[in-house]
Amino acid sequence: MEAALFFLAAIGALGGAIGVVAMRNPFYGVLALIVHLFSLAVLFLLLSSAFVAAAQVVVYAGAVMVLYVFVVAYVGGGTESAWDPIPGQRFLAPLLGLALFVELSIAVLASSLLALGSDGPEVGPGFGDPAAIGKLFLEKFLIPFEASSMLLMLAAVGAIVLASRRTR
Amino acid sequence: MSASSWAWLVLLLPLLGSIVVALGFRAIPARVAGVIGTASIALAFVCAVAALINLLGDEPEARHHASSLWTYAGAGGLHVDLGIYVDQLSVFMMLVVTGVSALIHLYSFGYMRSDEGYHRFFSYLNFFVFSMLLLVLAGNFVLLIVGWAFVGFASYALISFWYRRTTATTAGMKAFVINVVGDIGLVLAAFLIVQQLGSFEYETVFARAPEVFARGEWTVTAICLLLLVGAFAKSAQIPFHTWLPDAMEGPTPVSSLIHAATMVTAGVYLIARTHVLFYLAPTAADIAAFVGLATLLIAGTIAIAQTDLKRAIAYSTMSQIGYMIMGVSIGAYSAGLFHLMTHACFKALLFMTAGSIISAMANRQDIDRMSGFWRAMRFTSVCLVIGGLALAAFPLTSGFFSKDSILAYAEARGGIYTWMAIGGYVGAFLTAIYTFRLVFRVLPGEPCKEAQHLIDSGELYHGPPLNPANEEEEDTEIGFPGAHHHIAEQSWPMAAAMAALAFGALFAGLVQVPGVDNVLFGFLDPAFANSPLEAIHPEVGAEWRGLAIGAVISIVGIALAWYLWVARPQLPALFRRRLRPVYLLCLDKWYFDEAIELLIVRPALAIGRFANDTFERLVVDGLVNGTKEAVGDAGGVVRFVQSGFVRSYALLLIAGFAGLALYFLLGSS
Amino acid sequence: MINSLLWTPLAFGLLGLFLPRRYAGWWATLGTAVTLAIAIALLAGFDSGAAGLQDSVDVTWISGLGVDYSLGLDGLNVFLVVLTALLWLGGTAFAAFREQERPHLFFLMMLLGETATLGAFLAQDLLLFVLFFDLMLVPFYFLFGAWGSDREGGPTAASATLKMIVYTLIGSLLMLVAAIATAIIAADGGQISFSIAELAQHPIAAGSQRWIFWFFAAAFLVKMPAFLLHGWMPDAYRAAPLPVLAVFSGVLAKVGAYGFLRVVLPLFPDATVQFQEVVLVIALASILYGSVMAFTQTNVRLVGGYSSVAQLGFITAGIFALRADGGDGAVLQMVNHGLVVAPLFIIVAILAERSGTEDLREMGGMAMRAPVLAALFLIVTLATLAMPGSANFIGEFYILNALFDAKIVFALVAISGVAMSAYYALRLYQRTMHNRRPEGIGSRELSLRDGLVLVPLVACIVGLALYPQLILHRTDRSVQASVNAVNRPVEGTLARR
Amino acid sequence: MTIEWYIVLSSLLFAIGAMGILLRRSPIVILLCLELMLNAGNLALVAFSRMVGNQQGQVFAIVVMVVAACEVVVGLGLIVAIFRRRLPLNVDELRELRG
Repeated sequence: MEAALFFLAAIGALGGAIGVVAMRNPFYGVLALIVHLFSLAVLFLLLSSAFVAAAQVVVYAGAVMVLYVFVVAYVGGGTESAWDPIPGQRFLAPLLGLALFVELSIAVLASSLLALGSDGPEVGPGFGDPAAIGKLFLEKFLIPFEASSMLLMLAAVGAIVLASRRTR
Repeated sequence: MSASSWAWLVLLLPLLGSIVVALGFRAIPARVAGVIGTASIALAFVCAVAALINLLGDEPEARHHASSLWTYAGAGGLHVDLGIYVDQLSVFMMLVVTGVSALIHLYSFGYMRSDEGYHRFFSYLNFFVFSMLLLVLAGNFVLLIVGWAFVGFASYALISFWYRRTTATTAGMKAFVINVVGDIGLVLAAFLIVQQLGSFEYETVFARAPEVFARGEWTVTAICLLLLVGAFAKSAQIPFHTWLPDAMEGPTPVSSLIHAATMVTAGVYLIARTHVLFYLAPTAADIAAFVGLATLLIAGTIAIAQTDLKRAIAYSTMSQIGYMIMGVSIGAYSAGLFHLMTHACFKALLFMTAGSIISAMANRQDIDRMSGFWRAMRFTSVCLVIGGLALAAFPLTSGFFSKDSILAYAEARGGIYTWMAIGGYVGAFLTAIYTFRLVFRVLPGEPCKEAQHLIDSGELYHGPPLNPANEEEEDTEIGFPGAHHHIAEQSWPMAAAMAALAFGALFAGLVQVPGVDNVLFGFLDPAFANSPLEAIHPEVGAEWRGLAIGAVISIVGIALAWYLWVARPQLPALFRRRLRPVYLLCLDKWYFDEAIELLIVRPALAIGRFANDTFERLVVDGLVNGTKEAVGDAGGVVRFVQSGFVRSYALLLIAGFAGLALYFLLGSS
Repeated sequence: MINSLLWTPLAFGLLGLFLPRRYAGWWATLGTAVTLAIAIALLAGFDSGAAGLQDSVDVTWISGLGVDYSLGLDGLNVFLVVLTALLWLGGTAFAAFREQERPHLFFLMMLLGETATLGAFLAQDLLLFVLFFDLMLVPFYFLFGAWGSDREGGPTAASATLKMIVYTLIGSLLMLVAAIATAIIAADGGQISFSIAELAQHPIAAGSQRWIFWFFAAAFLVKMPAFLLHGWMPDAYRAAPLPVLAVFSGVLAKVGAYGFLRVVLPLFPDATVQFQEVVLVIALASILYGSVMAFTQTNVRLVGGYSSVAQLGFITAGIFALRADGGDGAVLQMVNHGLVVAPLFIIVAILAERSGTEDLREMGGMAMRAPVLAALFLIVTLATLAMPGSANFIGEFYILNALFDAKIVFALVAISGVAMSAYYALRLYQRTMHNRRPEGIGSRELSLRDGLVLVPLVACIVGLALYPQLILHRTDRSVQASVNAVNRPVEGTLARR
Repeated sequence: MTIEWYIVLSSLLFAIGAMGILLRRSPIVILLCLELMLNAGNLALVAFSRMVGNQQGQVFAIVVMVVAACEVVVGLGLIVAIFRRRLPLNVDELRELRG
């Protein structure tokens, strides 16, 4: 059951990702990303991280993607030309992507992390639920929490400034 | 008060005078500035006399005192005090300097009366006296160098006093640079001295030198040769003499004070002061004597051909200093100083009379234009004759005794020095001829236009002011000049100063008449007691024999001059035609200027031009441009990478990351 | 105390931004005056008998890297600090008397420059030194580039400045590398420390010293500038605004020479001994080349600029005589030269205002109605040519004496620079002040305001001339400590060979 | 499923995202690819968190989401600004950084 779910979600995530990269039209790219994000949420659930999964669905697939859709609708899709002005980019990019994948995989798998081959330790029912995460945020990681709130506010202000209809 | 306290006071007074006059140039009226300047020197003279009296109170062997105010510079193993050294030599020099200076200040008071730069003049003049006193009073070599350079600077400032004249500024520059070369000689000598003897102080150096050096050792010879560079540059000895004739660009009192009576004799003082070292370095002493001899002869020949009144007297100064240098180098210390003193009197007097005549000539100095001043300016003419007689060593004048005391010593020392004495007599003959050439060209005969004007109207002739060196019209805006210099007949300060000096020129020799009195040598000799050469004394009979020869030479020379320029005035022109090469050689000053120009000035300028035009452009900038190109090439590579494509930056980033990861992976396995 | 000395100028500069434009200059002048007062107070409290640091501050700054915020005064830098404060006061006041464009920024940059320079002199930590050394560039980059003048037919101020920055930055980067390398090699795997005093205790291996020495030397020689590394100087000097040039030439060039005494000699003694003659050759070349160039230049600024090259050559020669008297003379001469060259450039500015040109050939006769200016200029000129009786003479005398004892041939060559200096300095004076006055050249007396700047500086020259012992006495101990660091391992080096 | 699978999947997603950034020229798509990479990182974080049995990784996954949200907001703001200025929406033509 778990394995089946994993494979389904993994295929969804991969497909979404490939869709993002491959779709000519940004609008379809956004839709592909939504698929990808939902699949990831499933994976998070499989990893018993309920709150992260929920945040993923609500924040990402919900709010962020809506923004994307709006912007794409605003600026219009527009497809790219097939010709790439940078010599070698076409050829090198997949190569490097492959290299990255191989290296990362080797790095992780060949490392001596013992628990890697296991399912991980047994965890209680409270693992990863909002209460536990919230407690961590407000106790141990208060400063990152505050910092990220500050960051959010700055980003909001920045976005308003950038996108405001101020004529020069 | 002790002798050294008085000496400090002597030093201080001219400095104070200079500073007061300089700072008060707006507040103090011109006349008052002149009074302050003159009074400070006169007071200094009084203090110098007080110092002398104090010194005479000591035993002859104990007549030396060192005194210092504060440590001037003391670190890293060197130590220099701001100190003076008072002994017979320095007191003697102090007296000569302050005495003659006081009279020349008095003269300037009248002579410069209508000059716009009156304050500046007296400030410089006082500063010069201060510097000269510092030179003679300094208690160590560093302070000596300081005084040495200060007089050089004062000389520069006064030569180019009329700074609107380009000839004056050029001459000032020449004098300064040659003097700096001399300073460098002294500085190097000081380095060697402190390296070998460990001190700059006179007392220590002179006490240690005989212990450390063997006679004739190369180090002490080197020290003395370096000292000689300084002495020759300051005393205008060959080949460092070319600045002195040009220095006549300065106002005449300056020529009188600095370039006749005091500063140029500093070399003589230096050799006398360091006689201990020169005794240890006989080679250097002989070189000095020979240079002195050569200078006195060459300068004599040049003086015969010159037509510029002041320059002719300047060459005679060189020649007379040649005697002094020769004297102190061969061991006739007191005699050399004796001649220094008498020369100060009669040469200052000669320049003053020249100044008076030049004023009457509306600033022209060419003797070809002059004649008949005997009728126009009687007082000046008498002074000129007196000065001329003393310079020509006419019997019983001051120069007669002093010159012969040097030559008599040379004869008494024997060997090659006898030949030097003979050379000296030849020089004396030349001296008599060129001196009276001037006298006979200027005084007798029909009065020239300017002299006639003076006789008729009783006023000075005023032409458009011309530069005597190149006949250019002067820029009279400010600073220059002298359309209204004054003449002795009409200005009592000038007349008083000239009268006093004329008295000295006639009678100063009487302080030291062989077999009669021994005032001067009796005072000075103990200062040189530590030199074995001091023991040589010519016998009285030999001295009188020398005096007799001198008298004959002098009278014959004067007579010859009379014959050539009064009785048969066409003869000199004939000689000029017949002996044209010799005449040109003398007229063009033996081509020293040209040689220096060719050997030093031109190459230096050529190097400068090369450095400026070629080297700077090709090598220094070339280096830069080469670097720039190299950087540019490297930049080409970077520019290729720096394409502006964000994605290629990203590519590089990821490639870098991948490469790094690869490195670590390979490194860890 | 020392902290307030260092940060006062910057604090004043920042506060000045909030004042009206009119007052920016006066405020900055006040700031430099306060700094000078602090500096003099420090000098007054300076104990001349002690060799070590006084009034030092030492706070750990970046503990992981062993970098300390460490400042201190000793005989090497105490007078340079006072000189910096003094010249900055003069330069700032002179600038404040004149209209400046964008005065806020101008004076902020001036004061930032002062803090940076003081920091470079005071730093006792190698990395802190490097930091301040580079920080000095920033304000001068802007001052030269933005307030400088473009030259007709020549490079613009911006490109001249760029040239200077590229030169000095290359030197600085080499120095940064060298500084880090020194600390790492000296630490030898242990705790890294950048403290100069500690590094001096454990000199690194002679082999490493060799290249590190040259990296440091490159930075310092460019800054001075020395022969062949002076390519940036003519353009930058022509472009720079004159009050800024006065402090730049007066102080910043000394940082290079000071760096040799502070860093190179104690930290790399073996290399110093090994390369003594090479550096001396560079110094001699600077003396001769600078002098020759100075007497062929027609631009008044460049006469000053090339004479600085020659003077810094003397100072370098004095340091690399590796004797106490040479070091004493070098420190004295650093102060003297600063005191001389700053008024010189201020006078050049005044002359340029009166004549409308900076070409010697077009000037002349300006002494006529300006006796005070002429007198001040004359004193400065005489000090420039190191006339005996000036403190400059004592400086050169000490330097040359040391050189004479250490390497006689070098001394004989170097001394010819003295004769040349007489010529170029007097030539500058004569061509501007004397001779006939060309049409259109004004001869006006010094204004009272400019007099307020010039007279105290000239008074300092005269004062030092009367009593150079003031400086010698206080520097001697520290110089000896610095020089002894070199002479101690000499025997060891010889033995190793 | 063992943790390995998740990690390998995360690596793969990261590589795909990187490749996308290198290949695509539309700024919107590039932002999307950035999201991919961030989410790949998130997946790895959560996976490790599960592996260790510790919730701290999840905390940081959430922080990453915050950062991603900010980045999106600013990035999209920029895109809108570019669009407003009538500049081409193509990163290759925005080349002010050229040396």
